Amino acid sequence: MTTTSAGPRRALVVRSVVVPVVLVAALLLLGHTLSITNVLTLEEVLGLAVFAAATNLLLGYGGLVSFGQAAFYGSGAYLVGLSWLHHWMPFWAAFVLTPVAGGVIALAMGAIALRTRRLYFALLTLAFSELFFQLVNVRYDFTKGATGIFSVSMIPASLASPRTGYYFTAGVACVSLLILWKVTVSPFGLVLRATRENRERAEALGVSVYRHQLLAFVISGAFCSLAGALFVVWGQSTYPDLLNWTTSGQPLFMAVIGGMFAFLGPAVGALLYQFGYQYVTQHSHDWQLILGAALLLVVLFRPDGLAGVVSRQTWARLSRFARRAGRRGLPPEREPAAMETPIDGAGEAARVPGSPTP
Amino acid sequence: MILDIQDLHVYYGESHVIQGISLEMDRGEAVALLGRNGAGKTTTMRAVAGLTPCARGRVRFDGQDITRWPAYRTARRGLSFVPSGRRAFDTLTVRQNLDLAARAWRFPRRGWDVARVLKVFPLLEELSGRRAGHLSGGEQQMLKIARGLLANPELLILDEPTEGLSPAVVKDLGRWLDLLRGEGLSILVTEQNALFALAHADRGYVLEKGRIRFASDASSLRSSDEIRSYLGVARLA
Amino acid sequence: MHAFVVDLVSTLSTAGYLFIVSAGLTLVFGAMRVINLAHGSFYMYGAFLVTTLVGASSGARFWWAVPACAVAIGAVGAVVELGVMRRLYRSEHLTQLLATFGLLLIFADLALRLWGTGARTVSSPSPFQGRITIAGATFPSYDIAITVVAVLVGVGLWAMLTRTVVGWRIRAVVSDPEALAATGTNTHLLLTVVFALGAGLAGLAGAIVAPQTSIAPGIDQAIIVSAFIVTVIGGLGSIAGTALGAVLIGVAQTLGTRYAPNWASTVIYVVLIAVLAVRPWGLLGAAER
Amino acid sequence: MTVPTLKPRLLAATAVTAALALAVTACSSSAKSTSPGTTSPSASSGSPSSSAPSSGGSVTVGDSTTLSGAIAQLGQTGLDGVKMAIADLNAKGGVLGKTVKLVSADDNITPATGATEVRTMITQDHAIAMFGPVSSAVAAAQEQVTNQYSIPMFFYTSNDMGLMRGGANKYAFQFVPNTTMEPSAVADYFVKQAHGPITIATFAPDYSFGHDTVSGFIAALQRLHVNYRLVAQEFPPLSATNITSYLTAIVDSHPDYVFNAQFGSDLVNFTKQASSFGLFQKTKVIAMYDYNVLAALGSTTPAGSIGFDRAPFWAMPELGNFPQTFKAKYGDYPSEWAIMGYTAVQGWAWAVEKANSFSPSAVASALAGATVPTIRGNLTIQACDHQAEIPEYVGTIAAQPDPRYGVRLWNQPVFSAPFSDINPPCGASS
Repeated sequence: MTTTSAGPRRALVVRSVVVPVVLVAALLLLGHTLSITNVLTLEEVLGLAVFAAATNLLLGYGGLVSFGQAAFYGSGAYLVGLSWLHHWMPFWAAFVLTPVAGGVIALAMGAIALRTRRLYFALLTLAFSELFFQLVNVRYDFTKGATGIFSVSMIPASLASPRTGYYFTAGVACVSLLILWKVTVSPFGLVLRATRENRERAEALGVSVYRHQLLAFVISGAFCSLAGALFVVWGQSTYPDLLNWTTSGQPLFMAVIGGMFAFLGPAVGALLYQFGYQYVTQHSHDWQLILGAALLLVVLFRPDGLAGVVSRQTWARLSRFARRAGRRGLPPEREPAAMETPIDGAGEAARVPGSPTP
Repeated sequence: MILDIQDLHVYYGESHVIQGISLEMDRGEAVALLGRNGAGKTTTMRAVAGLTPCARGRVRFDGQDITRWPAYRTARRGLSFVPSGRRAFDTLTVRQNLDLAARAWRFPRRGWDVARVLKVFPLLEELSGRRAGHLSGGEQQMLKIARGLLANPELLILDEPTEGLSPAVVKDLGRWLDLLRGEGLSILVTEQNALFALAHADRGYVLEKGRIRFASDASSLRSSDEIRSYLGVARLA
Repeated sequence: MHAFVVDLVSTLSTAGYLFIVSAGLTLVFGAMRVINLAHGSFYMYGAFLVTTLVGASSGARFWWAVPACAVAIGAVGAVVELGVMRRLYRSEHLTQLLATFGLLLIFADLALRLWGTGARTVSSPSPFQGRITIAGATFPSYDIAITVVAVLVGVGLWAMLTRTVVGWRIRAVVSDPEALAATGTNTHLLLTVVFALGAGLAGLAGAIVAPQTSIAPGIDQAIIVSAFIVTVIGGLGSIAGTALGAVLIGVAQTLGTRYAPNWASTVIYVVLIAVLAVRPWGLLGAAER
Repeated sequence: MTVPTLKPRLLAATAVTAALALAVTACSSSAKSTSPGTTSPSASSGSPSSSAPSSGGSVTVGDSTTLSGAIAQLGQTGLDGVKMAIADLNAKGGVLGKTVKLVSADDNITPATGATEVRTMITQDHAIAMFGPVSSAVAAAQEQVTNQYSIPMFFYTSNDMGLMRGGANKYAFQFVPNTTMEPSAVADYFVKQAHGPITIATFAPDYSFGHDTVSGFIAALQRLHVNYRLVAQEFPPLSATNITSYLTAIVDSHPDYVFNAQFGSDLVNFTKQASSFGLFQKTKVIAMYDYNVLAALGSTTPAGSIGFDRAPFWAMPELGNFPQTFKAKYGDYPSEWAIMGYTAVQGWAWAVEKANSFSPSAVASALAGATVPTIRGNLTIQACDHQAEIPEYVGTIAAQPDPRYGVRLWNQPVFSAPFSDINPPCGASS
């Protein structure tokens, strides 16, 4: 393989300049032209987009299915909420602290959870977030229990105005997405991807998979926590449901719907999921039937998500580029380069009836 | 003719792995399928056994078109595929592995039952209570072949049987193969170890990038310098 | 002595209840590596169906209604396997999880149409309507029925997996489905049977537990989390592990309620985290490659 | 591999994203008339509320409540009550000559969902009044929204004191006895039944409603100088299916009475399991044994235990043939939630007529302190906290099915605690 790196480099320019500029312009335009209701929904979507993209750092890039992302999301929201309730600190201080808190929680949680693999990892992270969920529920005097904390004065008056809140959220979301994207294309991100594609080989080359995964977990936790704080900006409330397993499932759905192998896939998924969910719940009492059927159809017929349609080949190209640029001498992938299964390595896939053993 | 493959094509996703392979073998023959790693040997055999779908082409077994048959049907029909690697049912005991295979289907009786298999492989008798996951590579290979025989096949397909085995066990393996040939069983072996395969086969095919590069009888393949250098076996000889 | 008997009986009946519910889940996971969120739906349908079959009548009808529920829900499971799960064996766990979540939503909605929003009940069958007193502790005699059924289910599954060819095949399909197909086993049919069996066990669980509880929408989601905790603690795919997990959670819940009532609901998660931190594959689970 | 194909693909991906965003948002915004550029919701809310009455002879009200999951029955029957009230209004020519339309949605017991639904109903469907949800968390989130848009909000199921305690919320009204009133009423009835020193255990779902109701009950016992001793207090999780260990703790403490703040399916579950433990032989349970729970329990209903209910139709002769009409329409007798939902709609409609305007502000002003004629008689809405002065009903469960309804209900006479007895002085928070 002796292709010049000019191609990928130009691709990088496209990705790091053109895409963000187009997106920011679109967001500004939308914030200006949309009705208040839709601005507010878009604000919610942007928070969820950060949540989903941060989760996808683990899912799509690290091959780690964490079912405990709600622990960070909810912690971020509760940090802001409890700061207000108990007069710990002003909103801005709490807001800035949320990623730190999320990172610290992720460090503790990841240190234990990353000792396990695949499904057990998913279930152990789930157990952690359910523990948080129960703790918030039973400490009624401290957290207001299952009712949650609701007050418009939880956030500064300036942010309570929908458009200001939207622009603020859009700004935070764009910066967060940019940072997350930088992480994914950094040497760290490339090694992370290598650990997803072949853990054993990465380990054989002296990469500490555990440390890389832990760092990814911490980064993901920090941004999920920030997304939780953005939820408070949107909803002026925090309640235990934000820590429940269904909340952990949301960013995973979004990533799958939008496509976990494209950086912006989860964000697109957040947009589609949230608008779809709202539309369906508002227009039909049978929303469960409709949503369930839609989910099933996506999973059966578009398993790599909607963004996958556009970007699967792009992804393959980027992977090849990543291999050349980042792995410095890792042996070439065996053909065929089948879509990797994020939870299972290829080894597990091979044990499923009728699947290829390359 | 026991096996007749015509213009077989197989894809993995978008990559065209097998690009038109034709292969014929007669009843009672032992045929070796050779080639480097990734040449498509295993894929061809998997496609024949029904484990991988064929995109195009036709596979006939004993005059019957089995191209689209699922693996269990080809197995019941008498085509026994012994996969490569450590593929015993590791949570079951050796005996359970054998009983499972013996009772999987009411196979036409062609003379193989557990007692006879244990007579051929007496070591398995000793190991019968052991969990298959705890067996050595050679023992697992023996177990897999025994399992394959219990399907009472007319054609036994062995995928990379020598992979990971010590030279002593490889020698045993050769003995078993000759024994089975003596029984009149048709055997198709894929191998990277060309010398081993050709030593126990009547004919051989050499695959390269999903196509058949050479086909000839075993002795002439063995002696051909071109083949030897192509397969990189000169050093071994 | 009295307190001990009370705790023991409470632990046993809780464990029995949890085991029956979780057995099918772990069986399905063991054979097909699928985490089935719709397992709770099968449980709920079993419970609703038994209320329909038994109705207001008391007692005797229950005993033929229970197997009928198990068979009916097993059939539903077979349809689900053929229609949905079969297409997903090559997908990753997350995709399967999403599919079963979609099924859970669909089943929940259909249940609202079929059985309405209200709570339903069914009375205990005739020989188990009363109470039993041991060492001064009184407890429902139906607890005995639950415990007996739990033991029967456990022993039955264990015997099937270790003593029958079908059981060996189910274990073999875990190790190597292709090699199993190469021995002439119809693995597709086998997986349909296993999934139907898992669903049937969930339906049986719902039916057998029904006299002890109220049956209302939402029990599908309420049960699934407990069932997961139990199976994960024991090690996914291990019947004995599930039994152990059920007992452990029974103990944790009983002692938690007695000594730290405010924290009882958190105790089980602490147990789960502690177990997985020490044994990442559950107590009796096989280490995954 | 080559750049020229890569670039358009990426741009295409971006464009698809942006286009999707625009399309989806444009799609869902097509129905609205609010002018873009308004910066605060309260500024925009004036227009829908004042413009709506003039649009085609109808006005819209909304009800976002729980229609799926464990508490769906409360939400569904309540919604049926609201629907029937609206149908009855329209049958009589509507309100101020306008037909009333109802938009409803399932909140999925999620505050964010409930809040978004209410916002959409207000801004897109131009709902000019909202009727409340089941869960207090959803209620709190929805109240924030209706408050922002200055739209009257009527709670008829969720009865959290916290909703009203904030005070000064001009637009929130409560047509259900709150978490102080309810246990006070029970204590008033209970004090007449219980003689001598008694032991009590409490059993309640582990969240604010459960804790508030239990502490309200204990506070009322102290106020009434009951000679009691607390022997056990259990707070199982809401919707817990397996409560064996909590239950054995209660059974083991041998209380004379168990005060239980569970409701709906949880209470059915408790009663089934408790009776199989023989709890009802020596212990009386005090709980929200309303019509739906009693109907679900059937023959296992514990006779002699004490039930409380916010609106038991069989003990409210003032309802006339409303229960029968309701049953004819919705298949079953009205739950307490249905009656309260019906009443809440009547309250709103009365205030509109009184104010001769649909304006939320005028409606809210007209209602505060007013006395409203409803199917359950005249109800006064307290000016200070907008609590409807409705009584709470308490009774002892009968041993025989009621001949009229075929369900074991309460013995006559049913005790009805007057509002004045059970409500703390206005403005006092508990």
